[in-house]
Amino acid sequence: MHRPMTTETFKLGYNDIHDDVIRSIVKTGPKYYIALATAGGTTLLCFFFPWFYQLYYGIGAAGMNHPGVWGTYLASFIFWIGLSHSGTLLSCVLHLTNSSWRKAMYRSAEAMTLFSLVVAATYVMVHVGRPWFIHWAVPYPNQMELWPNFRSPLMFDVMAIATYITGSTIFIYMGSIPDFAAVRDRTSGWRNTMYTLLSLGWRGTDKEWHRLHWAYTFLAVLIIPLAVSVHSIVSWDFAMSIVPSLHQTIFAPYFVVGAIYSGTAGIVTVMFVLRKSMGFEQYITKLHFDNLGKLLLVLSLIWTYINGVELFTAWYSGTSEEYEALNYKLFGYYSWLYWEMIIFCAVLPMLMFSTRFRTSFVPMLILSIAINIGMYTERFLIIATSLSRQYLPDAWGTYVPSPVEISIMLGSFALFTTLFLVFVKIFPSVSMYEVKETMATPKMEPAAPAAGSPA
Amino acid sequence: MNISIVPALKVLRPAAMLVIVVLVGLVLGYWANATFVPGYSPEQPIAFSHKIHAGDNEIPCLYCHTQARRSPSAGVPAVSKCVGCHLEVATEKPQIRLLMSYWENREPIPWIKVHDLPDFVHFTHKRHVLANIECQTCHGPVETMDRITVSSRAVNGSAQVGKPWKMGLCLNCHRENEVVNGTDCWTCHK
Amino acid sequence: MPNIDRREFLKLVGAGGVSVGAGFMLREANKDPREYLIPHVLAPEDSSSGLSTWYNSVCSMCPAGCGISVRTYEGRAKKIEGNPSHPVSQGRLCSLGQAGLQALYNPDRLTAPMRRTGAGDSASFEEITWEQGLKQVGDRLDLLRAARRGNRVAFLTEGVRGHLAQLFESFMRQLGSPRLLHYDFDHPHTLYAANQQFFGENHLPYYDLQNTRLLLSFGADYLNNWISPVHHSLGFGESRHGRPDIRGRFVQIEPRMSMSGAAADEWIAAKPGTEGILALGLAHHIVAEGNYSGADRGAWVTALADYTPAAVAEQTGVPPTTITRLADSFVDTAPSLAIGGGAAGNHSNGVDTLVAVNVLNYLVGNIGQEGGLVFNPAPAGPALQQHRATYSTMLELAEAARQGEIDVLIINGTNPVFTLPPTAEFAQALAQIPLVVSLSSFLDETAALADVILPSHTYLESWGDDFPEPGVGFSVGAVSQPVVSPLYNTRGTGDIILDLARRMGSAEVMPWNSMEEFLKYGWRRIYQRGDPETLAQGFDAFWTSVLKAGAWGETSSGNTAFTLNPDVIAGIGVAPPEFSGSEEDYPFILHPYLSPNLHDGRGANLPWMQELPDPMTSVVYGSWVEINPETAEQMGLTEGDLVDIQSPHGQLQVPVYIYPAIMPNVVAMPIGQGHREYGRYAKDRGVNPIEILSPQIEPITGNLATSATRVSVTATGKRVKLVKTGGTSRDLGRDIVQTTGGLGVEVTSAADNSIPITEVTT
Amino acid sequence: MTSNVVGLFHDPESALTAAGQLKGAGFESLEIMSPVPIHGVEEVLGKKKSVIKNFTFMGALIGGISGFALAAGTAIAWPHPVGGRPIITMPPFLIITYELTILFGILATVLGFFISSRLPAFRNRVYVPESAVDKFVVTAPCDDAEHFKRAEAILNDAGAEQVREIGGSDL
Amino acid sequence: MSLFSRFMDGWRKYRKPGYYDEFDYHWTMTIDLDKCTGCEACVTACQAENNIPIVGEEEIAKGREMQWIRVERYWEGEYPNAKLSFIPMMCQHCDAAPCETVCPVGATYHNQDGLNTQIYNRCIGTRACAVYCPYEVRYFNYYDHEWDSPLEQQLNPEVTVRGKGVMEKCTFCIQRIREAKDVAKDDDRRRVQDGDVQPACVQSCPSKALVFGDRKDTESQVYQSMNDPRNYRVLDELNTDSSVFYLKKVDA
Repeated sequence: MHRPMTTETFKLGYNDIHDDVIRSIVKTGPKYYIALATAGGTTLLCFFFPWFYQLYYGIGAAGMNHPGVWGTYLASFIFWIGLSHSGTLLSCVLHLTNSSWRKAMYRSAEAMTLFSLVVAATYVMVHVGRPWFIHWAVPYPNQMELWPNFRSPLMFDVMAIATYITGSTIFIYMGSIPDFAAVRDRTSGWRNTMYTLLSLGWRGTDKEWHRLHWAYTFLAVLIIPLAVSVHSIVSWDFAMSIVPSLHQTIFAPYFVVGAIYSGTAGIVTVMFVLRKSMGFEQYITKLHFDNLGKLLLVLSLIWTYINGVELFTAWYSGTSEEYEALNYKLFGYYSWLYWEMIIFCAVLPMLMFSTRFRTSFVPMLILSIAINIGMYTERFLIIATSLSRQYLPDAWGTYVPSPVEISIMLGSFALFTTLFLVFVKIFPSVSMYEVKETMATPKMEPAAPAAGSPA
Repeated sequence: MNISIVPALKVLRPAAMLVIVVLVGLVLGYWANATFVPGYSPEQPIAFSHKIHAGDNEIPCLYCHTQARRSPSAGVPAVSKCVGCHLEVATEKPQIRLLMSYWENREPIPWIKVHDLPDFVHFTHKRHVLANIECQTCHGPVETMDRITVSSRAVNGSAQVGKPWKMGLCLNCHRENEVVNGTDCWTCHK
Repeated sequence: MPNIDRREFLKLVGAGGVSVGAGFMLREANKDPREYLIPHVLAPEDSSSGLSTWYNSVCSMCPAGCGISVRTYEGRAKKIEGNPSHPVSQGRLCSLGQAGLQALYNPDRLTAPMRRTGAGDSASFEEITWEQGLKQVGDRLDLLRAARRGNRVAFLTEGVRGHLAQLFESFMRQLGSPRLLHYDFDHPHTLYAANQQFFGENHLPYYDLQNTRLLLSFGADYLNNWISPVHHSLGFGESRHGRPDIRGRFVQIEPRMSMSGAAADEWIAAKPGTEGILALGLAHHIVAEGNYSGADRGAWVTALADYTPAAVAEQTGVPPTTITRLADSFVDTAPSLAIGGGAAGNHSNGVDTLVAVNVLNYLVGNIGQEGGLVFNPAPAGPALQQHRATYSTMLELAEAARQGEIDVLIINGTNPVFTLPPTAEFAQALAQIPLVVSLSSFLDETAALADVILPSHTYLESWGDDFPEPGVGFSVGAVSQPVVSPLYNTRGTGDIILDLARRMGSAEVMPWNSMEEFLKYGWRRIYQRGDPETLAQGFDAFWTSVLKAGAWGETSSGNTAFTLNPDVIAGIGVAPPEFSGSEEDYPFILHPYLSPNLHDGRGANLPWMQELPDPMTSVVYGSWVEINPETAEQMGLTEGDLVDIQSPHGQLQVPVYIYPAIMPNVVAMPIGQGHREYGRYAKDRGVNPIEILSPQIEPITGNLATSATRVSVTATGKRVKLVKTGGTSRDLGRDIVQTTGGLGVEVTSAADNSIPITEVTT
Repeated sequence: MTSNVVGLFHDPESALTAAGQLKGAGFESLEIMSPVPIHGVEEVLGKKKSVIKNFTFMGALIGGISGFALAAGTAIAWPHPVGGRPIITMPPFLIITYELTILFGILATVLGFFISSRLPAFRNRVYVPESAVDKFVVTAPCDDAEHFKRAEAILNDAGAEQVREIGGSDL
Repeated sequence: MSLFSRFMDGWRKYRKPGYYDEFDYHWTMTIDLDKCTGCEACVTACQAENNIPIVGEEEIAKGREMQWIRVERYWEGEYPNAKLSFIPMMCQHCDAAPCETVCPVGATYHNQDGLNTQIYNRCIGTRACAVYCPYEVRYFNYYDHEWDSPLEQQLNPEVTVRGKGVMEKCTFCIQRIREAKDVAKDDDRRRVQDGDVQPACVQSCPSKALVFGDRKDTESQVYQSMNDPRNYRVLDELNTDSSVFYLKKVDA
């Protein structure tokens, strides 16, 4: 399909969108079930089974050790939190700036946020030694009269992520109400019941649209600073320690940029898959890839810059602690991962200077996956290299992930996929009403719809 | 055409009611067990009655639980201590005969622990006894019990039979009496 | 209220009922599991629930004889600490001593008497009763004794002191057998011989580290396992910072830095086996400089004429300036002390070397001085040095066994199959003996070859006593009492021997029913040495007080007026060491040393000791070979490379550890691992360097010169991960261990300090 | 009994025109149902004011106060000194405050949305399913048949594709 | 109202740092590096006293050793001038401890004896404290440790056996301090006197390199020792304000 890349030239009617989107929900082929079964089975086998083994045996099932008490679980946690910064944050920013190209993709981007957060929150449970007492990190009145320690960066995390999950859920739900109403009218049986309840009796009156618009805008205003705070706080889990190469002021912006970077790359991946699998070629176009590509490129440059600054300050400090940590990062046990990260996240994205690259679907998919591999590596290295080279050389050590950890890491992708597969069958994965908004409104003369938006 | 969510709610009603009934049932069952099943009050190998000994005969607690004054653990009297009296007293009662059979076989009596604190708690009887805290403050009206039932001290200071000790209850007493370092975790947790 | 039809209502009622039940059961399942309060039948006298009871006893984990206090709680031993009133340990205790608990509670202890069935590889042990076991052994002994062939019985024991030793001797005398051997791998035979030769004393003097200001240690790892490490550590600490404005200085001379070398202010690498030559070099300088003015100066000048600094430097590899500096400060810094032992005493010239060390003490007048070397009085208890078995004695025993001269061998505690090199063929000799009886508590390599095992108590369950050797300058003794009731169906060694004595018809001569009884009998003599006040209180009071205090001592002193036998002087001299194997084929000298944690291997079955990082390398659970960094670089070896260590008598494969403080032509290996038996923690772990030692003998004592083997090192190309707890043992300028030039400390002149120990030729 | 007149339009302009005319004709409580928000409704049906921003503001305010109270209050309830810091440590507590400000702001916004848009609908309301797809619908309650006729005429004039009568809603 | 007034009371009281002056005791240890021989008797003493598990060879190979007190070794120079220094390293009981702030559930905090506590039963195992600790003296229970029977009979009843998922570290032998306070109370003494209590490591140290006591008691041995001109604190530049003072090695 080669369409010129402007929104105005959608040659589709409202009906077509309706049909396409609702078909994607209601009509379910065997391919979907195979995919769901595969993802679900993999989740069970690679995520829950090793996790339950770990619950039974102890964190020792993972590879963590004495200096390296944190490992891939936390790296995955940051990764998923980072991935979550794609959707809602991007969606909010684009909503407030009225970017119309956002509209075809934001629903799935927000879903990505939500499910990334769910996976990240699950990782908290996987990470801690005694998840059965995790509720102690939640403030609630109890007979012990004990409360969490709100001075801990980890508590900031608990509060921020709880808020973020709540906010993202509400945001994606609010945006979907009109679409639920649309689906409601086309379905029957249990689906009708479900969508009736989900749409809350939405009718699309002028008043409802008005209220929705304002509520949505306020939410967007609230969520942008929230999202920035969430990843800053995640960075503070590290930066508030005094571990050489973790104790850095630049960490908060570094993490936020990294999060948006990997999140945007994640969107590209998801867009590609949705486009292919759900038949959304008309809605997700080269325009989207082009715009996302530009964004990715900018983020890549900022990320590279911050990385360079980090290296420079460590080198310039001249202290043995910082210097050894730097040396270890660049040339130590994990150095091949470091250089892999640099190639994937700083060098390869330079290809996006080319418009042709940005508008090619498959190369963009490959690059987006490479960027996320690189970004995962980045999170892993932040933890592994820093903890391996701390203040007392005689306590230095190396951490190597165990099969259980790697399995859980892979399984978390399956978990995410499973959740996403369920999502596409419940939520209209393209926002119908917003896509309709971008299209030419029907004109007085039914037979001759003209180009241009309504006055 | 009219629309509202009521029909959908109606469709869901049976399911919703089932969920509600199950949840209420679970809570009710849990609560009923906690409230009406008398607290942990197991049948002991010998039906030793604190009511007869401490209540009717007014034997002081520390006569048998001699350790309480000088050791973290109050201690259970050795079988020889029981026999010391019961060679003379009430020798014909069946429970005393049971006691004597333990004694003659030189076997200890496997008493079942009723007041049991977790292993991570350091509780010392000695300090509490020396602070002149009545045994009943923590163990309830033992002198009225034929069979020992777990009990604790409620927040209002009264004995609550059937409810085991909880950290909050210890803490409450420590706060009320302004115990030195009484709210330091390491005072009680080891 | 909406209508509910009957069916739905019933459904709801059913669901409600089930969930109430589920909730009820949930609460039920959440209740704590039942626990029991098991009272005593009879209230015990000396323990009360919830309170600890401490018992004083004596440590038997090594021959130092430290007094210990054991904390017991409800009948179980919980912790071993040093006994503060015991003059040897003074409340302190080393790791191995503290790990004695794990000997008591070792999961691999022998729990009942056993008899071997089958032969060869299919051999296994079956459990028997004590009566069966004792009868089998007792009958045989009775038969031999009746036939006046008691000399066909041999008794091999670890070095024991006190009344147990006396009991063994009486027992063997009843049999009429001279074959009573006290064998310990690490017994310092050469030190005894050297002291006998120089001082005419047959027991060791007291080395007063506490008051010394300069200690020269020739190879003796006094802080780790030389004679009495805990006591030496106490002295070391006191000497360093126990006196106002005086800080003791410590110099260590050895080819591979030991723990004592690390603690010392100066570590000097002399070529292996030349420590005695170095000592005589120092002596030469002292005499030559006129710092010795005794009447026999002339004789010394003659005797030491060959040991000029230049000549000594040539032989030892120590620069002449260092020699003269050391000699001068040894004279100037009185009181000073020179000690020798360890590897220095385990060369072909061991006795001469240690005599040479004594010469130093003699020349500067350290003998009998505070801060020097003080003679001990004769031990108050039985002292039976004459039964100390050297390597040669063991060879004789093995030979006798092969000749069929031994019918019964009783083995107590010692593990010669592990601690003798295979060239001694001791295991094969055991196979020739019709009845080998082991009294071991563990199935070690030797016990595994026994025909009957009569497992003895561990020292925490049995009666005994000890008179530390060397003493602390006055008479000390202590009684070892059981602190817990026996865990298993085992018996005290003394009780077993007494029982066997009865069975062979010696009840009249050895009438005691138990070791406790025998001990009391023996201690009655010590009681009679007491002052009138003690005597007035009676023996029982005395006995109780000894048990309570955990130590007994009296103000006595050894020989104070020492005069040197002039004949000795002429015999002074140290020959160059002899090594087995040619330098071409075997370019390295093997320096085996006792593992700081496992001692001679006896600690290998204690998990704490296995898991305790080696102090110098932090390696746990294994063996390694230490190689100089430069040598390793030349050979292309890094840590973890597996190398073959080949001696003329064997070969071992072991990973490399790059050790910064070892001479380039020396490789060092710890002794202690490489057990083939001895329980789950010890078995099949690491290698035993004793296995490749050449049978090189120190001629005067007949002891094995353990440091006299040459080896070659070849890389195998294989690598293993050396399991260790440490990371990078370099400070990297982070100033973690900070040093200061000295505070209240006498610093030798700057010029002295600046002299580097220049290249050591190899 | 009231009924509602419902006119279905193909395009928003016609619908808006019809709504304007109905309003001019004295019809009240007009509603325009559309598949997308349409521009220009306010010019026709009058300015809308939403109370959501008040909810958001109050929610954020309450969230901020309760966030700080939670952090400081629990610290005072059982003071546990950590790291040599004061028991009431401003910087971290302000972060908690910040997060709870946003959380409560979000929740209050949703509440405000529900209240101001009168959702969820617990009573029957007039609805035309086509409006969710591609039709623009104008509805007005009619008291009687005459009313309805008038409205029908106006709607038809404005170009309604279809005019329906829908039974009165409960509201 | 009372809740509010309680809040205001606390508000007035707790806004400033510096609660050190209010410590009942201020337990302190000094370690004379010039006396330390590296013999590791302290390590075994600690293992025995505090029920520290045996983890086994495989676990140590994975880097999961358990030693509340460990002896670190630092080489200096090359052969033949190589020198080796030992430094015992355990929880420094910092008065400004980085580990305390990070625990989300308050399982580690500073008590009024100047001790850095670790409440095992409150720990949820985030391991953040171990990351934040610059001395790396916090050890995590990666699984439930088992003692080969009958080794479990040796376990100290006064110390909890830590289960999986729990962080643990040196407590300055809190059980001994608790007992000493108990004894002091019995004797009608109001305070624990110098020498009444020694942690297992101090008790066992053969060269008496370790000294322990109450810093508030200016007569105490530890007070004298920590004011020795040789005193320094490891990583003092991090401002952890630790309670373990080292005495410099003398290079003479």
